[in-house]
Amino acid sequence: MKLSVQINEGPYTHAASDTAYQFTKAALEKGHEIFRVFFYHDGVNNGTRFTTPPQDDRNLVNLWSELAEKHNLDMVVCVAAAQRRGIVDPDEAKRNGKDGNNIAPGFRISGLGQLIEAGIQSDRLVVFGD
Amino acid sequence: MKLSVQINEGPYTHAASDTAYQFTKAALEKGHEIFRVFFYHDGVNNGTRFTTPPQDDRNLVNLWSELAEKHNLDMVVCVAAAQRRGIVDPDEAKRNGKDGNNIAPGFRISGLGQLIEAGIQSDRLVVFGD
Amino acid sequence: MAMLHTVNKSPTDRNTLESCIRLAKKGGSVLLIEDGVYGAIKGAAKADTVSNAMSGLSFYVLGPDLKARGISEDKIIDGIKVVDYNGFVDLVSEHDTTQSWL
Amino acid sequence: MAMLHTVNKSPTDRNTLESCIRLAKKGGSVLLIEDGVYGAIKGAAKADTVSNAMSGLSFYVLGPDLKARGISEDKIIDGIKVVDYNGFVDLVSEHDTTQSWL
Amino acid sequence: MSETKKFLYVNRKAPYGTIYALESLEVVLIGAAFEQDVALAFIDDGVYQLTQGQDTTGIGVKNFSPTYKALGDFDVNKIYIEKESLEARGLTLDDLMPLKYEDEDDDWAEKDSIHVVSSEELSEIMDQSDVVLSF
Amino acid sequence: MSETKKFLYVNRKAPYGTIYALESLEVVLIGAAFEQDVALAFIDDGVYQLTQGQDTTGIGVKNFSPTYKALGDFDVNKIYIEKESLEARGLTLDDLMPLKYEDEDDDWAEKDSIHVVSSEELSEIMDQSDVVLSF
Repeated sequence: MKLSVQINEGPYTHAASDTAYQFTKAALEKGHEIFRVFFYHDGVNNGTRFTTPPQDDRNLVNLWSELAEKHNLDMVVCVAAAQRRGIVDPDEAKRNGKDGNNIAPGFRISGLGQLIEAGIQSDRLVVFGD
Repeated sequence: MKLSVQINEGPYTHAASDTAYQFTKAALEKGHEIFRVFFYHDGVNNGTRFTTPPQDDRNLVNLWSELAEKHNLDMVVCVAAAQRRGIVDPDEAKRNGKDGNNIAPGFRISGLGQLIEAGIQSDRLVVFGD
Repeated sequence: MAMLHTVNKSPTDRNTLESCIRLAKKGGSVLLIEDGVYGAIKGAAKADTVSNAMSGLSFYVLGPDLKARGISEDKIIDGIKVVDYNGFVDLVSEHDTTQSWL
Repeated sequence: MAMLHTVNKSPTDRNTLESCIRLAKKGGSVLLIEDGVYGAIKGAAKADTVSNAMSGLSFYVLGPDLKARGISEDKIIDGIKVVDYNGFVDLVSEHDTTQSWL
Repeated sequence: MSETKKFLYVNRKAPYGTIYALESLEVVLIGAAFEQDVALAFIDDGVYQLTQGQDTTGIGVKNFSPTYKALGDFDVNKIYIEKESLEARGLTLDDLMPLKYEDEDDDWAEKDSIHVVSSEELSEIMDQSDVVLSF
Repeated sequence: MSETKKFLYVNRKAPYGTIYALESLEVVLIGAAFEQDVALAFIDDGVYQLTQGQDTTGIGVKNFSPTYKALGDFDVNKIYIEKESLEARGLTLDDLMPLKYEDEDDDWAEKDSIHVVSSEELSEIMDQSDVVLSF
């Protein structure tokens, strides 16, 4: 079955990203296709490579990046939400005159249309949030 | 009177940063001293210079940076909370092997002891959060 | 087949469990996750609301979230089924639509 | 002078206003801010809780947050005083301690 | 992409205290371009999003409430408000902004987008949806 | 800096669903070095932070509950739990981790850090505090 996942909260502060990660991993291991993982609201904060969580805890950003690499996941960070919160890729940095970028491997920044498309194309959309 | 302010949530998602800003501004205009503004939990996300909010809305990061410059505010971002969430200054970047930093002007990264000290030194501590 | 509702907040913190139960159509299912698992405990504040709703809705609770919070399965309201993440995925695929009560 | 309590959540969303009222010591004050201002409306779900608490606590509401939400002052429970950010600062300095109910 | 699905946007949070109401509206506006069957539900504190006379000057935040009035122009004209949620908050329809649209199938007659429905009716509407986006 | 103030940490949120419980504990640990008069209050869902037998293996998150047991070693031994909050959740003291400390003024006798108090008693304790940190 074709599933999509929406994540509305950043890493650590709320359990949304953790639960979504466990759900997505289980779905992939059961043989489902993940059409897209869409990061909205504070969820965009999952996509920064600048985090350094404590050594004795999970590194959520890395977990997502690794899952994306292993399963060729399409992980989309909403551009409007990212601009409000300071998640930037090289293109966005150029467009908005920023002197650097912080996007993590496996994430790409794109528009809200990608969420609607995920809703249309997927058999199921599951939202994780606060 | 000597006041300190603690902010527990990032910009835009929750009203905490807005309310704290209006409160701090009013306190300064009334002649109170602001001993420290301490950013904890997701509040550390107020301290990134990578945000580009829509033109027709307030730019919270800039508002804080400007208020800090005008009144010589001490704005401290908690280091442990910042590491979890990807707020980095040049020192932190070096220490944690990051290839850039995103700290906004007027913010400095330091330890939780700065919050306790604010509690001890200030006549009042006001917390803004979710 | 009907709708799957997820509730992720404690019923003593927010109103989501009650709103979900008020608006979920009979025949659907409710999965308690994250802090929502506190709603599955026998004898807690909103336990009657859940028990009463069980005539029209099937209730599930996410086991890993129960364990994390130190809630043993014998404390769970009778009739609520414990599932793991695989079971969560199965519930999503078995129901036509998922609605998250955030 | 006593304690100032701030409540920033709607009483129909969370339990903070009720907990604040249960635990605030008589003689203290409660300031409703942000979505907490919905707790100041006459005839709303928890209006009686607030009215009853007014014998022991002074209630204030942040005017700019009321206006933002389209609540005119004539809809406010009698006896709740409307303050602006300057009034918020004054309340903080007039009370010994501030407790935020988050 | 030719398939038409029933999208339901569920709004349960008050405006300004958090950003969910505003960012939900941004999804609705973008989504309107996809020619799907779109409906919005306002439940619990979500009904506060539609109150009249919002004026955010004092809090320095953008007032996005006028955008709701533009939804009709984007063919978003199925707005369901739960009666029980309104009543629990001491609100009536008069407290809310009137939301209208012009019906192209009825000689562009102006019609109400807002439908106040019971919990039971809303529960039926939800159940018929293909995609539920919750804010 | 020689002044001693009464710090009260108010914990009202369940663990793991959000990070507030964990990050509150981090403040308490750092704060313990400042030799202030420290107390912790657990109210509402905050009482869930202290339940026995937490095992986070399945959710892949760090189990920070053992840290509460170490609080006594940091001279943090005034832990107030609201009786009404416990009861509303169907919990008794037996469901919580025992938190102890050794009293240096009483020949290092082991004593309970936890005090179950009524709303009224807690309200008095709050009122006596100089600094309230809320999580």
